[in-house]
Amino acid sequence: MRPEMTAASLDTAARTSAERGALARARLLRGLLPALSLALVLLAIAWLNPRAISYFGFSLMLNLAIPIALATIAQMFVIAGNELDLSIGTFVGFVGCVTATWLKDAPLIGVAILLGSIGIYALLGALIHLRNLPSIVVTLGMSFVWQGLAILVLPKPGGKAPDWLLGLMAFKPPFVPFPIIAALLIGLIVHFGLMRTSYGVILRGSGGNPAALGRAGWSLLRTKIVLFALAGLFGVLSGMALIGITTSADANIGNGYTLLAIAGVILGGGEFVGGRVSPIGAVIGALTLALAASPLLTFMHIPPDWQVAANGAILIIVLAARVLISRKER
Amino acid sequence: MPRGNADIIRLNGAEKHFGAVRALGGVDFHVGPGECVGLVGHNGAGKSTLMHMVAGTLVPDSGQIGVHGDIEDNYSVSRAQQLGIRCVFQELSLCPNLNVAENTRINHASLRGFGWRRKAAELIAAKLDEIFPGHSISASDIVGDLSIGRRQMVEVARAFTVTQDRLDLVILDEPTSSLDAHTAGQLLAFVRRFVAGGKSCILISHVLGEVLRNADRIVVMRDGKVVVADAATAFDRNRLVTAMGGAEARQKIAAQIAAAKPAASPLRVRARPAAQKDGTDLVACAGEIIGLAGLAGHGQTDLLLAIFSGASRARAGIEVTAPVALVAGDRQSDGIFPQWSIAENIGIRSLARLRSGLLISPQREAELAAFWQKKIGIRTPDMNNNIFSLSGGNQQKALFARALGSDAQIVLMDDPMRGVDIGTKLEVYDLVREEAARGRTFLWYTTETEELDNCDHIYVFKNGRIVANLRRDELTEEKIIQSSFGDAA
Amino acid sequence: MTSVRSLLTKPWIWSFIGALLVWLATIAFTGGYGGGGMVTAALSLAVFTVIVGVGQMFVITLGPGNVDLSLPANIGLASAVAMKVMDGNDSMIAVGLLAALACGAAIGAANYLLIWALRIPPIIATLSASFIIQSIDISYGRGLQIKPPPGFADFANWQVLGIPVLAILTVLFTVGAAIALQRMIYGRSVLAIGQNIRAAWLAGVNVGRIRFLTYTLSGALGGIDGALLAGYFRGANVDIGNEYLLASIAVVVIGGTSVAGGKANVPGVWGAALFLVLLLTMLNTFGVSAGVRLLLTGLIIVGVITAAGGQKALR
Amino acid sequence: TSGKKIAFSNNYAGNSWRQAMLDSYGIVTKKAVADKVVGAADIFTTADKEVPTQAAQVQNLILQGYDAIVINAASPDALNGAIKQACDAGITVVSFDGTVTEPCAYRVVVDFKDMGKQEVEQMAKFQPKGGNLLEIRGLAGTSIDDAIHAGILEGVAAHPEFKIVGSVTGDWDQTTAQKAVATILPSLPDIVGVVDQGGDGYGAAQAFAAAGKPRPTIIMGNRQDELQWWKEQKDKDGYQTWSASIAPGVSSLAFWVAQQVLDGRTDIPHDLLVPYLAFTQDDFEAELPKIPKGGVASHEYTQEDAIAAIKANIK
Ligand SMILES: Nc1ncnc2c1ncn2[C@@H]1O[C@H](COP(=O)(O)OP(=O)(O)OP(=O)(O)O)[C@@H](O)[C@H]1O
Ligand SMILES: Nc1ncnc2c1ncn2[C@@H]1O[C@H](COP(=O)(O)OP(=O)(O)OP(=O)(O)O)[C@@H](O)[C@H]1O
Ligand SMILES: [Mg+2]
Ligand SMILES: [Mg+2]
Repeated sequence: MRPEMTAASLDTAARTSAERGALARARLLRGLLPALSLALVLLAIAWLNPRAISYFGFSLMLNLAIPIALATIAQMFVIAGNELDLSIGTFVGFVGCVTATWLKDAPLIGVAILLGSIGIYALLGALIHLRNLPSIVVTLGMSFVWQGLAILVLPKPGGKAPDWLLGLMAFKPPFVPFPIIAALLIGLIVHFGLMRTSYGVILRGSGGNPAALGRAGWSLLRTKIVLFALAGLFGVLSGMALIGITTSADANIGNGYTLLAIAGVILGGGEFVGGRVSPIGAVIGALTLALAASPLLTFMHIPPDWQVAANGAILIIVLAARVLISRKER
Repeated sequence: MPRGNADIIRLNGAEKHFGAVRALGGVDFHVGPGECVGLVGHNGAGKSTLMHMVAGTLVPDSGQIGVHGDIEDNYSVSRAQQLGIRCVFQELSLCPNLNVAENTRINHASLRGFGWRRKAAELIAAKLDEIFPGHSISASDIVGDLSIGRRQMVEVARAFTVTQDRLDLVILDEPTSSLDAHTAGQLLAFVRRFVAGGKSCILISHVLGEVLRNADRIVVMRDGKVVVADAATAFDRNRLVTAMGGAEARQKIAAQIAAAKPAASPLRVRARPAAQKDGTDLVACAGEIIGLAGLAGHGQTDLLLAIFSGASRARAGIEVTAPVALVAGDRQSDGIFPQWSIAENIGIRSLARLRSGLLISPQREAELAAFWQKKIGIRTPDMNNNIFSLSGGNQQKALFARALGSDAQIVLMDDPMRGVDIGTKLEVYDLVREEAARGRTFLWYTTETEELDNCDHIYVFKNGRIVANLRRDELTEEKIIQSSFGDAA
Repeated sequence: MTSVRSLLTKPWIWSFIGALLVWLATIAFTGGYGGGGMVTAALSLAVFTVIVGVGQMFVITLGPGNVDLSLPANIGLASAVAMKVMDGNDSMIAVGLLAALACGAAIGAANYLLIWALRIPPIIATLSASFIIQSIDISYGRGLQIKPPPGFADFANWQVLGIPVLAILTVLFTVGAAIALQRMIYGRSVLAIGQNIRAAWLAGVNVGRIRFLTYTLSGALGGIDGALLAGYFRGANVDIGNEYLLASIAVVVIGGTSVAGGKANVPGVWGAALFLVLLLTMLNTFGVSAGVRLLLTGLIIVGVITAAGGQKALR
Repeated sequence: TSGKKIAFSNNYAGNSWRQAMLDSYGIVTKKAVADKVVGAADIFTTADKEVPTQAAQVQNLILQGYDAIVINAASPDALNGAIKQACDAGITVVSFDGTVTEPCAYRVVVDFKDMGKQEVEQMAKFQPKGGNLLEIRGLAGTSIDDAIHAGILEGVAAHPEFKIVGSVTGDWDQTTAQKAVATILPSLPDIVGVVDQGGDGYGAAQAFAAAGKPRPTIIMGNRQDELQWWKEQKDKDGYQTWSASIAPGVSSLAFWVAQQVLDGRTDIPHDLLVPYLAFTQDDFEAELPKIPKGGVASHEYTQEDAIAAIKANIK
């Protein structure tokens, strides 16, 4: 005796659609937060140094953000699978060293090394899954491996980026600066691949509820391998982009990217567990970090002792601003 | 076996061990076309384990699986899927970070290529409309934002969606445990239509009425074995309970309660829902059992949480005068500590009392666990086993033990009987009344109307507000449904 | 036999096995020469990693995303504070230690304040904080190498029968930490929060207070570590804690603590700290170049963790 | 050049050498600005010796419209992209200490290779019988480390009585050096001398003392604690050694070079060799009181010094 009361349940529907509207608004706002942070930083820069807001200014301020954005995307793939990669920075450095040496002098071998390193990333994913290892330790170990290899490839700084790469990174398209186009492209391509394609759903699902994915017949080994291989791929792109800008390499060049990339993913609205990541957010997060850490700081004329502190303070302010907004939404 | 009217699935002599625990000890089980098989049994009887074999997610230690008359040697999830077998697992199997349509995609390898999002959304929306008319779930909702009841609705609907693979059998493992009476009714009506259309279904539920009314054949399990299997018409409630064992002599539901209650007992809780405009309070005194009723998700849990946090810090509109404990219903997200043993899970609320000196005494912790294992019947060889070695219902019992074993004078229960078997339920009802008689106060939100029989007072909720305040002698199911659906006061 | 087998299932045993193997490999290389001295050196150096490792362990146990990246900066500042307060004066040793402890605890508390009030993920909050602390340190210590009082320096180097006294004290401290973790309400609460913060709240755990205490504890241990390091290395300096950013995390996870939170163990921190120092000893003794040394360090870490394997997931 | 703006790009400020470098620069430029020799001389410091951060910083300085950039670079090659952009924008770039290889920039260079070779030459005076040497190297993968190391190898080749029996990485950091030496000492035969890269001599001395090994001849690196220790040993038993390092005040020299270029001089060679700062048994005690406690020996250059140095380099 369970009465079907359609009229009454319509009433419930009305209630919950208002509720859903609120939820959707909240989610939209949460999604826009990274963009708001970026806008905030840009406003501050425009105010401090109006000259920077120009074609030339953006080209200069943002070109080093491209490798950061690529490394952030790499980290994002790993985080999407509930893992963390502490080796991405030294990996970028290793790729940089290979790019400035083998890729220039013996392109075929260089390409083979880079493909092989993506393969190692894929193998790491498999190892982590099969042996159920904590990715933090494995990648911590790998960070030493990559740095060691980088020093072996390039015992002292030097090397030279291949000309085609130099040409690519120095490309000056009309009207819109190259870094902005590149950032847009990276964000949109990865967004489409991860958020829109049907296998992207599976990849994100493997972070959201791996058990459920397994019960639906998907191979978790495969998702992990794919996620890590993608991380490796974007790590390679990041290293190459970086060397394209700096023109030559240094074994320690990427070390700072590990933390930057994690911070970028989080700033972009990603979370450490649960497969909640956003590619566009991650790119915006990387740009925000790159702008806040350097141009903003340089334009502010802070006494040298406190410049490092200002770096931290800017990070806190940018994130705190997000909190004020998301508080309101509650 | 002739192919014509072959069973959809047949298991012969299925056995499964988890370490020392024998979950299944040689089970024969089959489902024919066009039938709804009811599967009942006490918590830990092995129902879910058996269903994992049928769905291909667990491989039996020994025994044979045949599908559509052919023996399957390499049976797996994807094979089951191809052969038209789907399962709604007891533990929710949706990805909380994905939206409803994307979750649908996970179950259909063929949903890909251009336009898959639209196809998936249409597929699930149509199925939800069909099963739960007026459900108010959109295909673009993120599952993590949905209430547990709505998630269950999505998961059920998803199991019935069809793309290119055939669909012959759907396993429903306690599908109604988080649904209110109205939605559960919609689901069961759909199951009857589904079966009438020549498809098959396995229905697991601890609400025996649901099984009796909807199954064609009922299989009763006990301690890893099938004990009886017969046409549904051959059973009544008594025979089912007897067959399940353990609760034979317990038929005196809610007969004599509240006989001798102290006249003016002290006030324990006074609480007003945040959305309440008319000044109505929920009031609970020492020794009272207060029911919170109404459709799922209409503010009952919110009020319980408000009372819970009101106990440790001042909150407007909430007055709490004694220590509080909470029995979670959504045990995965609100109750269980997955790394811990059963004993540790029980002891966490009572750490201060388990100390000798500065240190927690392992001995006292073990005593507490042993006491409640006996009192509430937690089925396990060792309370030091991990909590996840327990069946779903037994995990829930451990959460009861945590609250009742604590020093709390007020116990908040958030639809706590999800997945608890009938025998245990009756025992817990007695326990609750017994503790109430000793002066404890219970605030009990439930989606199962018959449980309200145990309460002294029932507050009916709608849209986050209290819309009716019924004494037990005024209580009828019609009245609750009427207030749940009627105009908000 | 069964006891050996049950020992092998302990998550921390692998770090000790790793340490032992690395040590054996080293003395095999030197033909047994210097084995004792290596252990002494390893114990003296491991102490500093263990102290911060324990603090980091409690933080990491709070659950995914919880980590204290401000330890290096914290150690640097506290080392300067301790040395400036002691000012080369033996009578001020205790005051200096207290000052370092207070400085570290204040940093920990500030970290939690950022996390709590601004809802910033711990990893970014502590990273940002570390920049600020570094600036404070530079402007306070001016990058100068400030010397410890002789009594304190001797204490940091004091050995009895080849065993550093500091190591003995640290063993006592870690025994205490292990008891706190498993047998005290504080430790149980940390473990509960790490497994499921919402369930912990609903089970009556005072989530806010425990998290605050944990970050403060980690900070305070960083502070003490800074003072001890300055004593042992004969001087405070800004960079003195740099290697503990990775090392504090590494000893925790190599030691068998779960990065997913809710599962921790203290002995593993010792095992992993000894393992890392002996690994450095081995590679220095082999005399390999920096590149090869880094490469082997990484491969051995990955190898040990692979041999130890992960835990089987339930259901 | 009174209207010209000069920026200083620095990538690290956390040790005494860098602090002394910043101090010298600050003293000289403040006066230069007050005397209206230049319009502005601002200092920009990034954290943690990161190449990409410094590259970004240089690019931002371009945007700020400076006329010249004085730079202590994190990498000799990897900043070339940014340096080239600066040159293309018409900005004068003068590098020192961490110099850059981009041809358009000026380099104030210290002959590190010669310094490494001199270490062995000096060692040969103190230990005429020769014997085993321990080498402490700097930050792996950097050009300075590479140059000093090459010099030391050259020296040892010229003095076959010496043999390098152990080599560790000290990262130019006392703590790291002490730790590395402590781990390798137990396995080493007797050591007569330690050759290093500056800043790590004191840590090495501590490690020998802690391991109870006899004190070898340790080449020092001009830090106050190194010279102080040297003095103590000398007072005790006439201990002899030698000390060399690049003077932090070379930053001020780089500043004047930039000023001279902006002043329109076109005859300045792009590579300016300046001597490193060395102390011997006879003159180090005179210098010791002038160094701040915990600091490093330095020397500020004047405009005349710079003009003289330029002249010396014009062949
Ligand atoms: N992964 C596992 N590890 C150890 N024991 C397990 C595991 N899964 C199930 N068991 C045990 O197997 C037995 C059967 O469990 P199962 O989940 O099948 O019971 P159930 O009949 O579904 O009970 P409920 O009605 O409570 O859901 C129980 O004793 C349970 O403790
Ligand atoms: N109203 C709520 N609903 C759900 N979860 C909550 C709520 N309040 C707190 N929590 C959970 O508890 C965590 C800690 O919250 P909070 O700091 O307020 O707890 P607390 O300080 O222990 O509380 P109290 O001060 O009352 O003891 C939150 O991150 C959240 O997961
Ligand atoms: Mg079950
Ligand atoms: Mg129910």
